[in-house]
Amino acid sequence: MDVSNYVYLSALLFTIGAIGVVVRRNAIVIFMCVELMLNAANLAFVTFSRIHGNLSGQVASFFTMVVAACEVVVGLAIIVAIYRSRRSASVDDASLLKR
Amino acid sequence: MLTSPKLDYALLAPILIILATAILGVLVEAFIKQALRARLQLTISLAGIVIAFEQLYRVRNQGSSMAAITSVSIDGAGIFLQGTILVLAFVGILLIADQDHFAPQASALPGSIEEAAALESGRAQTEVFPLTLFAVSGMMLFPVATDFITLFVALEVLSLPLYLMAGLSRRRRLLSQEAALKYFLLGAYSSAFFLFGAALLYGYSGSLSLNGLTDAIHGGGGNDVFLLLGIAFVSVGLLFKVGAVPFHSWTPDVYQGAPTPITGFMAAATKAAAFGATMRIFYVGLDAAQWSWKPIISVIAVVTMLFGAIAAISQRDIKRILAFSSIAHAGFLLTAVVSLNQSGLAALLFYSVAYGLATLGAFGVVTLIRDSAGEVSDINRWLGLGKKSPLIAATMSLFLLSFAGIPLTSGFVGKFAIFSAAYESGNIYLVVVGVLASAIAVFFYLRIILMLFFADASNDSVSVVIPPLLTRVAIFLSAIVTILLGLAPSILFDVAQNFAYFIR
Amino acid sequence: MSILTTLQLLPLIGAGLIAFLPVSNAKLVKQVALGFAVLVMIVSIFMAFGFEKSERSLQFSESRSWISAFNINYAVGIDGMALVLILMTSILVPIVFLAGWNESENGRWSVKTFYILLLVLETMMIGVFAATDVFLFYVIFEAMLLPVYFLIGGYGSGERAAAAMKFLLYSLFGGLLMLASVIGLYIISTNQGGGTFDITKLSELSIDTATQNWLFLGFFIAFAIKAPLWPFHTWLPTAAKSATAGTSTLLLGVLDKVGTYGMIRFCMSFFPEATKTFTPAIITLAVISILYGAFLAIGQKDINSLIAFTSISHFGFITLGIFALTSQGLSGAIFYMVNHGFSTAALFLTAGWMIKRRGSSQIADFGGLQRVAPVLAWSFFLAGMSALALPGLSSFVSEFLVLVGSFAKYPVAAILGTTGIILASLYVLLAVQRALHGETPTSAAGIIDLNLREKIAIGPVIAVLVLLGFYPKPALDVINPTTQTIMTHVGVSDPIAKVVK
Amino acid sequence: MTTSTNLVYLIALPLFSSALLLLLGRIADKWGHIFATLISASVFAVALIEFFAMQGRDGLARPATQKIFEWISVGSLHVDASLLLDQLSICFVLLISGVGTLIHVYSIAYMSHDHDRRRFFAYLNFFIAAMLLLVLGDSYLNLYVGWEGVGLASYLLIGFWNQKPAYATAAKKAFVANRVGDVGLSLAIMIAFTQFGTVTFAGVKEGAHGASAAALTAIGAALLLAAAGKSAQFPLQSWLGDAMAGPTPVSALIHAATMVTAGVYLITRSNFIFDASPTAQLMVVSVGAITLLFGAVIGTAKDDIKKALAASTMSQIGYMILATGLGPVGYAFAIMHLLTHGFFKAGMFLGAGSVMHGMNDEVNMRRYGAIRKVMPITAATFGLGYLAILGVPPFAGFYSKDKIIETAFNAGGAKGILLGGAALLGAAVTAFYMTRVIVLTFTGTKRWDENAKPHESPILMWAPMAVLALGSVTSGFLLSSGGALVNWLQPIVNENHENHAEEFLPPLVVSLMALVVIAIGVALAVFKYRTVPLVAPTNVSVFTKAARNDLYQDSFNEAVFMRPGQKLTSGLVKTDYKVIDGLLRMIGWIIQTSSTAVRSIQSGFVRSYALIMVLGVLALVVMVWLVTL
Repeated sequence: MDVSNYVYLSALLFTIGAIGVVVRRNAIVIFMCVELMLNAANLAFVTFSRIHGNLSGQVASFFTMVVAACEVVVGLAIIVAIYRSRRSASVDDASLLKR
Repeated sequence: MLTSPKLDYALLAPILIILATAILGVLVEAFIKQALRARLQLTISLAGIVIAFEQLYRVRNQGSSMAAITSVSIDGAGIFLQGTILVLAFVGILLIADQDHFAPQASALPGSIEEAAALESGRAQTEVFPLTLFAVSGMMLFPVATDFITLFVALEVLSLPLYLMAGLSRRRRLLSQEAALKYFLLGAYSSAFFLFGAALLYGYSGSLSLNGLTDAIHGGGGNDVFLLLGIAFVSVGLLFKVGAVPFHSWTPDVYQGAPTPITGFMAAATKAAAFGATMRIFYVGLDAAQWSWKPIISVIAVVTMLFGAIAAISQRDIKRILAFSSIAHAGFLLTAVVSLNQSGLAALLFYSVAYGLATLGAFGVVTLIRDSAGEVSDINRWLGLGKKSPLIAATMSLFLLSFAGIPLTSGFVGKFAIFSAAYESGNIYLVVVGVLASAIAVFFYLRIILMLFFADASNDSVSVVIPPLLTRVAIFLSAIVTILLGLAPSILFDVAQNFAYFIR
Repeated sequence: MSILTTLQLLPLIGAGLIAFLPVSNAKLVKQVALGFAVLVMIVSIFMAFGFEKSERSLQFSESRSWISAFNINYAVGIDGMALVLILMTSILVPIVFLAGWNESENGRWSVKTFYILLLVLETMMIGVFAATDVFLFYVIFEAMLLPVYFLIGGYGSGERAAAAMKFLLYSLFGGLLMLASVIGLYIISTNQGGGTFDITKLSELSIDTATQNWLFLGFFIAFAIKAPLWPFHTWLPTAAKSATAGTSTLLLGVLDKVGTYGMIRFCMSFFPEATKTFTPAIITLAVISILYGAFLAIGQKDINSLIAFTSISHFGFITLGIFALTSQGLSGAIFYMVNHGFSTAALFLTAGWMIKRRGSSQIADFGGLQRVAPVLAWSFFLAGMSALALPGLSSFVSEFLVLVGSFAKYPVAAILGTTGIILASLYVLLAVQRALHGETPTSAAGIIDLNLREKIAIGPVIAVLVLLGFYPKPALDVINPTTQTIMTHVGVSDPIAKVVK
Repeated sequence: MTTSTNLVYLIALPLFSSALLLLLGRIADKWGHIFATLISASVFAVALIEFFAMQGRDGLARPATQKIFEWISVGSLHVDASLLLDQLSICFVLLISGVGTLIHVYSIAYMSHDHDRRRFFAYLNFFIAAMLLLVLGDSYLNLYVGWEGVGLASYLLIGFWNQKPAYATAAKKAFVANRVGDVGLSLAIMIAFTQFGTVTFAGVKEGAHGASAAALTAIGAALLLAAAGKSAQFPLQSWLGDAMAGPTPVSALIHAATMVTAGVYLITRSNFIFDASPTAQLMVVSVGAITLLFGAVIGTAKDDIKKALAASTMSQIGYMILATGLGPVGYAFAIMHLLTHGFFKAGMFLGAGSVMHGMNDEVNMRRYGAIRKVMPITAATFGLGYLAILGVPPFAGFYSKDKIIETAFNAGGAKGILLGGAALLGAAVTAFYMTRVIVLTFTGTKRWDENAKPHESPILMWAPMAVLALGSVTSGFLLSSGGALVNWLQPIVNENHENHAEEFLPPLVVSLMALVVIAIGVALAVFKYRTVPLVAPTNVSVFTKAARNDLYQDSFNEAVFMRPGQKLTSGLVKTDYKVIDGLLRMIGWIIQTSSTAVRSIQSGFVRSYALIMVLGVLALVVMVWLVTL
């Protein structure tokens, strides 16, 4: 199979993630969409690593996973905190700061 | 035979010291008893910063060297920016030291019994100090990182603590949490773009390092689509951090919602770090492809300058005004980026110090103006403060004048340096737009001064609290530097010029 | 250390000293301020005696590195033009102090602040004329707006905050345009072997035509706003209406001169070609200013805005003289700047006393003042005569020189400008008639005449107007070499009389 | 050319005495008038000394100069404060200081009841100084200083009683009208400097030979405008009547004898310009002819004695201007008429003042009548002036006015007939209106109020009148016997000894014609004013109405200049606020509005922020794509 298809796939995943962030209301889902985008990047890294025949891309994907994990920690902490005080995980409810 | 990688610990030491101090802070938080914590945390943090700065000073002449197997390049600009970040962090921590701004227990439900109890018993948590230091370490790494992995990691290390810190405000908890949420979601979103862009650039060049990227561009042969999309996506991440239009939307909301000392620290230090990284990526990594990104960044610079200046005019909240002002300043700094010359770099270095300190000072003043419910950031209620406390009003005016770029303040010299760099590079239209944007911006800065001094005090309880010693020191330092750099900019500018170089 | 630096330091030292005086002792503050102002005046007169008028180059020069990265220096030095303007400044400041002895007392802030602001302003006013480094000039040019801003906003009357804001925004806008040009000049000098801000070196650059035009405009618009020239004038009447008499005097008498000074010092020296290109347009603006200012002055009901509009008309004359580019026009314009300073001082100070006594600035609220307060009335009348350039007063000499100088090259402009003297007689005499003549309304009957302090303040102003009217030679002798230098630099010479004897 | 060291005193003495009196204030109230009068007398003495000294010199050595100091020196423009006393200026100096001293004396009594007498004398001395500078300046610029100086003096003196709004307005009107003329003088100076590179009389004279006709005509026209302003000539005549608001001695000195004749001096002084430009001369004679009739016509309808005399002054100066336009032969006659007029008109004004003094400041002649009985000396001196102005031989006017009429006829062709005819007609109308004044004031039946107690004026007042009357009687004869004045002035105004070759009519015939028309005028007036109603009749012809309204000169000025000017002013005031300032406010509004618009983008919804970012990314991608094209 042509390796470039993986690139297309990663682009597709990334796009889905990017659109998801815009269209979904639930903070957790939005956050998962972001994770999807990160994973799309990972896929791209790995694919390119394969194309170029060096390992940098694969290393990068490991780093990304670790960072994504950290992000989860921080993100969930924030989302949970706001859920506790608002009893809602909808990002549209948190819109006091404006104009 | 495998050899261990040569890491050059001496060069990395400033970052490592900050990281170590941060970890020490976590330990302190865990093991030291409540009553001592705040004071100890503060001492440790400041000491860490001082030691890091001392180490940085020691290696200042060892610029032009790569560390950590070429992942980090300690060159002039890098050292200068690290120094800048340390100084800003130092002043920022002086502001943060006033624990009155922070929720005693950030995890507690706003308005809950636990919160009240924590407040009453003085069992306040002081995690803000280690968080700050983690962020500082990320900020220090960001502008010296030379490959995309390091860049991404640094970006996240600097961002994640900030997301949390934005939610720590003691008063108006909901707003603070909302700010944290917005900052986090959008920040993560932009990091994803950055990462995907990095992946595309890797796809283009087959190397994660900036040097490899340059070589690939010079060599040609790669897929230009990857290059161009990569540039665009990486830019998104960077432009988000610096707060450039159209990736600025988070700025006013987060600035407003976050605890004021954090806003000050974030506005000052993040800008320095992010612009440092931006400069490095564009100068070192993408210089050869400047035909592709220069026009785009120029357009963004123009839009950002004008947008920031115009949008600020109808704002009534001082923190939002300063947020839009920071957007306009991001536009000015982008002008320095597209100059693509050494003067531009020197100007940027100088500007980040001047602007950073003035910003910290300004937010420091904002923390002092309060009523019974906490800070008053609605400037309509600032009317006539000049009568009540002339000194504070005058100091605030000084910072505002510096933002406005009035001569004899540091802001003017910075602006002058940036505009001359832009002019030198032939981007005269950027100078003209910059000048026009400054003219518009002057209006809202002056209006605040006008409200402070020329309007009669409205009959309400707004007053200036007597500043805690450290806040006073922070504001005083910022003010002194703002004036000093206005009167005798050479003391810093010569340094900035000497340090204004990147190595490849 | 150059005497020029001393001159700039003295008011600063004064301001510093006042900062340590007790707020409650207003009298002491005023005395110290006046003392320093007088000292500055004496030193500047002393300097004038040491000035070598035959020497064409800059005198009392001093240069110290300031911002080495950009080769920016603290560089000062004066030629004849700068000398007369500095003299004017240093003489006017103590007079303003004396004349407005009590005007600081109803302000938003203390008397102390008032005098600190004024002394700082004096330092800058001297510095702006002494600077021979464009960057230094620019810095002072912009920074000196702030004391005025606070003086208007803090001690003025009426819509003072709005007036101060309008003044500052307008001026800053012009200043920013100039900043772009200043930077442009610097970069060009960098490209031509060594970046510099030195006026002399910058005037030797060779700049291509298009660039010259743009840079010229940047400078010129800034100066046209400052001066102010139609249609950039609308800030002036508002400011003059709100500011105290002393502030207005310094604002119109000295600060606005920086505009016309800059046109000569910078626009002409740096961009001789562009100067020639834009001359017709500028002459047109100047003539419009002359007539427009005069007409609007006729239509004013407020005495301060009337004076402001007369000044717009006069700045039209000055600009006309400058851009006529003849030795008479240029010398006349420079001399005009000095005379206008004193003349406006006389107008604003006397008007200020009238307003303070009557509690209104509407001309209609006065009447028959000549019967009630003859000395005050006479002072105002003479000031008015100076405004309409009555021969025997110094403004006549300069107005005549401007007109005769511009006629040779721009006869239509000169003729139109000459009709301005009719309008001048109207605006002055209408005000004189309404305020000084006629029956004294009961409300104005209680106006008391000038006291000794006020007489001492206005005396020297009128004396200068009369003396320089009869014997302008000392001033002209100093000004003429500057004029010649500039004309040589721009590359123009006087038109030769058609009939040679 | 002789250098003198005394000339400066002529100006310095009155100038400093004036300044002294003004500065000292009330301290000088007691002796100020005496001091001022003595100064004036001493100026006259200096003038006499200089006059005799000049007579003692011959030919080219007669003019004397004195350089006081270097005044203005810029580029090629050099103007010294220097004075020139030549045959022409000495006439004026003597007239000014002589009549001036007499009027000082008169005023001591006339103003004795005025609280501000000292100030009045200070102004008078200031006037003397300025007027002397006007005639003594050796360049147009020096002249200009005096020119505006007398304007200021005139303004101050007309408005001496400026607490009356009408008087203050009259003063202002005079100054503004004069300024219109001053524009002319300024222009003349500018053209002269551009053309000749100098503004001294000598320099301009030298240059005039080689100058283009256009330039000379332009200078001439500009000078004429100046003269018209100062000398109340058409079309700038309207201020003179109102100027009668000033105290009567002022009217006599400034608005009859001296200042208003400055225009004649200016044109005579600039003879080298006008002689070289026939077009300019034509303008001059036209203005003169029109004004002499204009003034005369107005004079016929005025009931205010001073205004009647003012109209007469205007008309008589019209004669002088006419004469100056007639070429080299005319100047001397113009000056002669100027001098004789100075005597008889000043005398008559002082007479009028004397009448007013006795009549509680009543000026309406319809309320006079038969005053000769109570004020015989006044009546006598006034009568002598009357005879002089009519031109009855051998009184002064006969010698001067007849010569002008004669020269006008000699101008040749249709021009000569027109001008001569106008001058002749003017003489007839003059006779009519002057007779009217005499009849209404001094003869007929008394019509004054019971509470007015007319009485003869004190000696301080009548003595000057007597002296002037003596002048009215003798000056004409003295000045013309043996062509005294003509010869005296010849080196200045008629270097080439030009004379009209052919005489249109023999002098005798002209004189007879003049006498005939004068007789007709007198007879008409005597007939018409047998009875005088107390209130002016209203059912009069349009011509009378027009004359009463000064031939609608004020209405014209109001309609053409004043009201449009006021409209323009108020229009501009509005424009300034609405358009120019409005434009700025609009910029502010635009920024403010766009700022508000931008605010709405900041909706507070994190997803919309994300959407903006996505759009931004798309924009970036599009731009990248565009860049690569």
